[in-house]
Amino acid sequence: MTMTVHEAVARRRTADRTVLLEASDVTMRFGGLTAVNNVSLKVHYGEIVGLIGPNGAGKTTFFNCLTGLYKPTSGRVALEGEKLPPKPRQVVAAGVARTFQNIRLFHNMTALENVMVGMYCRTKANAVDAILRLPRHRAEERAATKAARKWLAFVGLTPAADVLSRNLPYGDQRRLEIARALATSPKLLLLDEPTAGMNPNETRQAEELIFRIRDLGLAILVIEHDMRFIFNLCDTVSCLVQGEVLVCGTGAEVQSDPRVIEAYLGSPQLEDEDDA
Amino acid sequence: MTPDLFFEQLVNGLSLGSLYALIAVGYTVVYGIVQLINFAHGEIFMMGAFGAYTVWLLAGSPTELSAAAALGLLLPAMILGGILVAVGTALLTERFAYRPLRGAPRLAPLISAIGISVFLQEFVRLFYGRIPGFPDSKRAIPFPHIEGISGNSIQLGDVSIKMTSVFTVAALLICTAFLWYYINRTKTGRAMIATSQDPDTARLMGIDVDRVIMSAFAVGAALAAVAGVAHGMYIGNIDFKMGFMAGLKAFTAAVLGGIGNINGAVVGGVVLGLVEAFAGQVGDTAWKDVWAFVILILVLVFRPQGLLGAKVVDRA
Amino acid sequence: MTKTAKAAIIAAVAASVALAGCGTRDESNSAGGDTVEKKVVTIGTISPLTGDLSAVGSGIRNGVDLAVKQANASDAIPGWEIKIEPMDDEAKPDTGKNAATKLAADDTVIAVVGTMNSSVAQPVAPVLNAADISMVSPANTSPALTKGADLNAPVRQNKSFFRLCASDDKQGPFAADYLLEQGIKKVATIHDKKVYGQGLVEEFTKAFTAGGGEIVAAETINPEDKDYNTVISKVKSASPEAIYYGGEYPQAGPLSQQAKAAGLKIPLMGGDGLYDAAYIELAGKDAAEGDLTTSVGAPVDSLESAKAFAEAYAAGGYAEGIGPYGAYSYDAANVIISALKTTLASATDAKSARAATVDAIQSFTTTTAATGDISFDEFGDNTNQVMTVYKVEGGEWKAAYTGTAM
Amino acid sequence: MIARLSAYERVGRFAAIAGAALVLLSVMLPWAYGKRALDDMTYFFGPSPLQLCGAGVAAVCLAALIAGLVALPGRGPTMLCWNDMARVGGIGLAFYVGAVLVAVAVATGGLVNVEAGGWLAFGGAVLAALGGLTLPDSPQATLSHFLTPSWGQIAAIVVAIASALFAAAAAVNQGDVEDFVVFGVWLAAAIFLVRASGVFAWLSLAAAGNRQVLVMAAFVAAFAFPFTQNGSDANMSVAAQVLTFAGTAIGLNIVVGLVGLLDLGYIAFLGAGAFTAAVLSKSAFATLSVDLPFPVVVVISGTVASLLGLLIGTPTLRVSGDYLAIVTLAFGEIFRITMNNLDGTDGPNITHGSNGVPGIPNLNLFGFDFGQSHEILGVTLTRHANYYMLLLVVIALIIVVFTNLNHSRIGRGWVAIREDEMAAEAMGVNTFALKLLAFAGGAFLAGVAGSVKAYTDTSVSPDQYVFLESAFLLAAVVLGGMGTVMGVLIGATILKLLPEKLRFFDDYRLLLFGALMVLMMRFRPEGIIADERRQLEFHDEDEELAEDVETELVVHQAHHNLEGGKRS
Repeated sequence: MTMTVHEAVARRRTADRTVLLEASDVTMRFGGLTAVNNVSLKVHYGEIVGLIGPNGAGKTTFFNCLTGLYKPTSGRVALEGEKLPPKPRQVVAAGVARTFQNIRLFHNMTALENVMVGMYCRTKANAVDAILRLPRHRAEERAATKAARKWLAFVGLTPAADVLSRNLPYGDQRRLEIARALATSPKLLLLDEPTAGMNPNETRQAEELIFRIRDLGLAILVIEHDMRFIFNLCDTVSCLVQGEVLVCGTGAEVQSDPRVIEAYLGSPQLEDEDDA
Repeated sequence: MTPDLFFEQLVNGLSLGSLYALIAVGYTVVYGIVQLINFAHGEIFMMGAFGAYTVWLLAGSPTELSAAAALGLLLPAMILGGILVAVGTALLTERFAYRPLRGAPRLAPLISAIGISVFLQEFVRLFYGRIPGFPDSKRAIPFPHIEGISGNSIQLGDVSIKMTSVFTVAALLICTAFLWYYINRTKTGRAMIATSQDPDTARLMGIDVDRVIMSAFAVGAALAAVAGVAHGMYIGNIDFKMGFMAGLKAFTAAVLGGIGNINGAVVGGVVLGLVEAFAGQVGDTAWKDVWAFVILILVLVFRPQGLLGAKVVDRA
Repeated sequence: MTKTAKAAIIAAVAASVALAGCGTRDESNSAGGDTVEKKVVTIGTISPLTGDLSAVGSGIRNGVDLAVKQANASDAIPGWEIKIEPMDDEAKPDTGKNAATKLAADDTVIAVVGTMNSSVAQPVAPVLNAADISMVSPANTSPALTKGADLNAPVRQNKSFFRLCASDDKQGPFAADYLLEQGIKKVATIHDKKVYGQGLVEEFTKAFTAGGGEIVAAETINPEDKDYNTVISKVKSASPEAIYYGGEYPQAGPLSQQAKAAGLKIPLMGGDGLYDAAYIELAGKDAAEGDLTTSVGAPVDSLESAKAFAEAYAAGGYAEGIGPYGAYSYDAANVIISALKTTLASATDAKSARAATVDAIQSFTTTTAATGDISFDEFGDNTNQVMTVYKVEGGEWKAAYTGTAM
Repeated sequence: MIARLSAYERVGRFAAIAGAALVLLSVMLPWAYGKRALDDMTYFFGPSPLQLCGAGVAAVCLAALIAGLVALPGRGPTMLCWNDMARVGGIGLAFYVGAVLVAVAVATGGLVNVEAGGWLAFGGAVLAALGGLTLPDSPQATLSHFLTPSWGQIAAIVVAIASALFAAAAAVNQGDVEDFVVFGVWLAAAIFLVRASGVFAWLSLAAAGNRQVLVMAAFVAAFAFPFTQNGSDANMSVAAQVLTFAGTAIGLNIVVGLVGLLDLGYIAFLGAGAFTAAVLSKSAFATLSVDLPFPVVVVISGTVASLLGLLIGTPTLRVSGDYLAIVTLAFGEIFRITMNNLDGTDGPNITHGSNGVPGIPNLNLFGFDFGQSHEILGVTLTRHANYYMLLLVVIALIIVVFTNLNHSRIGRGWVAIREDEMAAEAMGVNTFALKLLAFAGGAFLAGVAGSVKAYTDTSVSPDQYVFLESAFLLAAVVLGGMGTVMGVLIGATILKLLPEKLRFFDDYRLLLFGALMVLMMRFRPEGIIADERRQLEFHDEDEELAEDVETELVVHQAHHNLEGGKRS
């Protein structure tokens, strides 16, 4: 756990502009509907990339393509140059973790347990170890508990460790989801609307948290509607409209692009399909 | 296999399949709307058969009716009585066992359904025969002889087709036609379709979802009752546990055709009946039921949406 | 919470007031000592009293009950009162074994009548044997129960196990001979894959083919199924002259009905599991006409004892019918009671007489039982080889032929 | 209601004191006319055991009433909830004496046979109950605040377990239905009384702090149980069946309780184990008779069952949960039909078809013949007692497997799957492998139980493994509490013991069973002993409960850490 973080930090210093994730020509069709059309995107080490677009633009669908929840109709997604495996859990193991737009915590588990589930793919103890309480199980349990507490501390939830996640306030649930994702030791973190439903104060805290995560050496890809948030935060921003990349550039470039403004203000009402 | 034998087994398969299909519709309609496997539906079928039998008893156990009177008065009355009992039972179970569990984990209504299934069987076994003048319900009860159908057959060359088979298949055809009309041409039917596609939106659009669910249970139960009467005449007897195996097979049929899809249930039922008949003819009859279940498992693995493919969306 | 508690208390009070109104004084411990306290000996029964075979199982209990009542009324064993302890086995081996263990633990129990299913008898018999309790079976037909796994090298399995009904290796061949004698050479067999039915058909097949007949179709049904048309069509295409069915009447009746409806108008023959009025009811009078069954002993109406039993049973006011095994059960109880007459005469308690009773039953013989002669061979099987073929005539079982099995 | 009556609290309290005293007095008088009723309550100054039971409750009730008098709020000891004790005790007493009177009436043919003593007791009990209802609620018992020395906690646990053993032995030994029911009512009254006192809360804290002691004590008690039976094979036979059933149900609990998959054909795995052991045994009917040591047979049986689990699980665990229920049901049927068909005519002869494999010889381990009675410490241990001991070892292993898996990364993965399968997968949990592990692991445990069952029963036949048995297993899990060991043990005991003891409602057993399943799902879906998380899932909207559960979890967690600290 700590190893990966240090490694990543070191890598960020030496090879700053190396590509971590590369999606090329990703297309996703549902029957006759093309939700994502030829989207290409690059995320570099230590970079925060924003993904914006009106409702129904295909942002979440694109996320699902990246994390293995959907199998893209065509196109290629590669992490550190290697093609991402097809199943969500393999994607997690390869180093891509995510949060959900509509929070999907394990509600009847405590915050600590939630984070420990995130640790699942980084632990190895099998059924025999667990049944016989062999050293491997014990060592892993101890290490996992410690690491989980560390991540809770990182997102500022130490006092809530033994609180059932369903009892946490909304903002804390969002942060817990991030802690859970971080516990999988990712290289890239995908955040799906991390500030949805938050008040300005909470949003500021979230912003600060994301910077701290970046400082750990992780790259972050974030979907957001809050423009101020995204332009404060992101190194580069892509704007997705009707499944296609409209603009890609720095915050300032995207912000001033007339097509983006038109897409947001002038676009007809499209169905919200972000809750796949 | 001689052509005659083939034809005879075809008729056997179609008759049995029609019974399955009539019951399967109940599983499919309810599942389509509330995503609940109404495990007790087999017992609704049984209640329907007993309801019809009760009408015959209350009519004074007539045995010497003319064919016209039997077909024109007795049989419709029996079917109506069966439907009344079956629909009543189904609505009661829905109201008191399933409705309070809406929104509970899916395990809860399923376990509840098993409980209802056992309860209804035992209820009939223990108490039906205690009513003065009613036969002992702990064992099979011979179903009344309906003049004009029972015991008659049509001769086609060397092959004789029992009128009870004809009745069973005809019952399926008529019921399917009615059902089609009900679902596609009535307001309640359209509300059912809407609810099955998106219950929350349906509710917002002013559809009384409770009522729609009740209609689904009622429609399924009515068809099961018709199946109960057909079963009584085709098989010759009814008993308290007739619903268990029939229910299981009918569920298999519903899955086979694509659960949630009404046409699928009909097709699945007929296919399953034919499979059983020909598996029994070609192979060892001892393994007949195994084939039916193996097919169920194969379908689930390779084509979980069933033969006619209702889309099973994981709403998670 | 407290409201419910109060309501419950009020209800309890009300109920007790209501109950107090009726009832009779218990006289059993009246101060006077004018009657000598009788010693108690118990005969247990193990049969299905619940579940779908309860109709038949209750007949077994009632047969024993009748015999015990008669014995007590005539003071058959001076100084002893016979009690009956009916146990339910739900037709399940587990429950049957529990019942047996329970009976074995009761020191007053000396013998048991049961079980109905051979699969239940298999675990029950060793338990009773270990406790020296005699078990006289009215209904178990599996040859393995007395002779073990290999019929060619028979070994007695349990010293205390006796049976009155004919085992499959007697009934099957008797039926085969009868059919051959009637000139029937082509038979289709069907059975329900249960111990009784399958055993019967196997023994029938051996004898029938040995006698020059041909089995043109051998099929099975699933007793859970209701629709036998597939099997019937299949059998029909082999054009047999008769069907031999191994199984019990709940399936046999509908099978006969469906066969006749499908145009297969040939007689259906079976073992004593069919010998019940309910068979005719289920098949329908017309369909059942001409169907056959075998049963041990001379026909009921030819034996005075059998007639007397039937009358006594009818007068006994039992809710359930006599069933196929009621008469055997009655006889089984009487065999036990006869043995007890000698073994209990000198005994101080029932438990000490258990072993002697086993021996007494082994050497017991009678010619006046409800089912005719009874005596036991070295395996515990009834040596009475008289069997009767019954035929449905005019909606009733009528004796068609009586003979001695090989 | 109570609040209004509280003005008359003193009157009520003294009435209750008088009532309880009346009950105490009445046991010196005969309660029944006729020796046949219950355990002979016909003597003057010679109370029968059941009368003494009543007197015991009355005495505690009286003590609580008097203690409550001197311990009014604000002054005096408030260690226990005196008023609650008195109230619950009085109501319990009324129910108990009422049950005794009804039982007397049933046994002797009418309430005329109740003697003055009985009526006096009933009057006293009702007075005590009514008086008790006027008392105000007690303040929280302060017992939990006392730091008891650890030897005190351990002693308390031992006493509690010993009483449980004594109660179980006494209940099993009640021969007649009336005795059993009356004793059951008394037991319920006693348990409620103790619960009202607040001792349970303290005891559960003590138990959480001394889990090893608790577990050890429970197993010692379980091993001691046959010694209370003094050679009665019948009770031990039932006890052995309860254990087999419970062991299988715990295996099912992994699948249903932990992972949330509904398996309706689970009995097939028990059957697979039993058939494997039977076919390999030295029975004359065994088809593959080989001379293997028993532990090897056990492992083979478990393996065969788990292979079947893999066979059925691999294709079907990918489909949604509802389908799984039906597929497993179908699989159960396939198993039964197949066992019937492997008889030499419709398939190879392996199982002798419906005859099954009878005559399985008794086990002989290290020279210990399981078929014989043995004299140990002056008590005869019968054949079934021997198998009971063996089954205890097996069930201990099953419980260890269950709890250790539950408290591991695998257990967390299972809970995560149950909570939100898609999220679990997206967090890197290998959901399919974990579901398969649960399925095959549960099957393995059932197979192990089955192999011992084959030897205990001496015969194995297909008709023992029907759907209804699967339903009963499921009922044991649901009734007891999904996801818990204790609950399933209780559920299995209730489902197996009650029918054996209450033969008179035999015919209504299934009817009640069906109704019970429906009512449980409606009113207490989490079962008698609730797993904290499960309880929440079934009561999604209950926020107060959520807080409570959390507190409990914190206590457990604290204890876990403590334990971990000690170990490391």
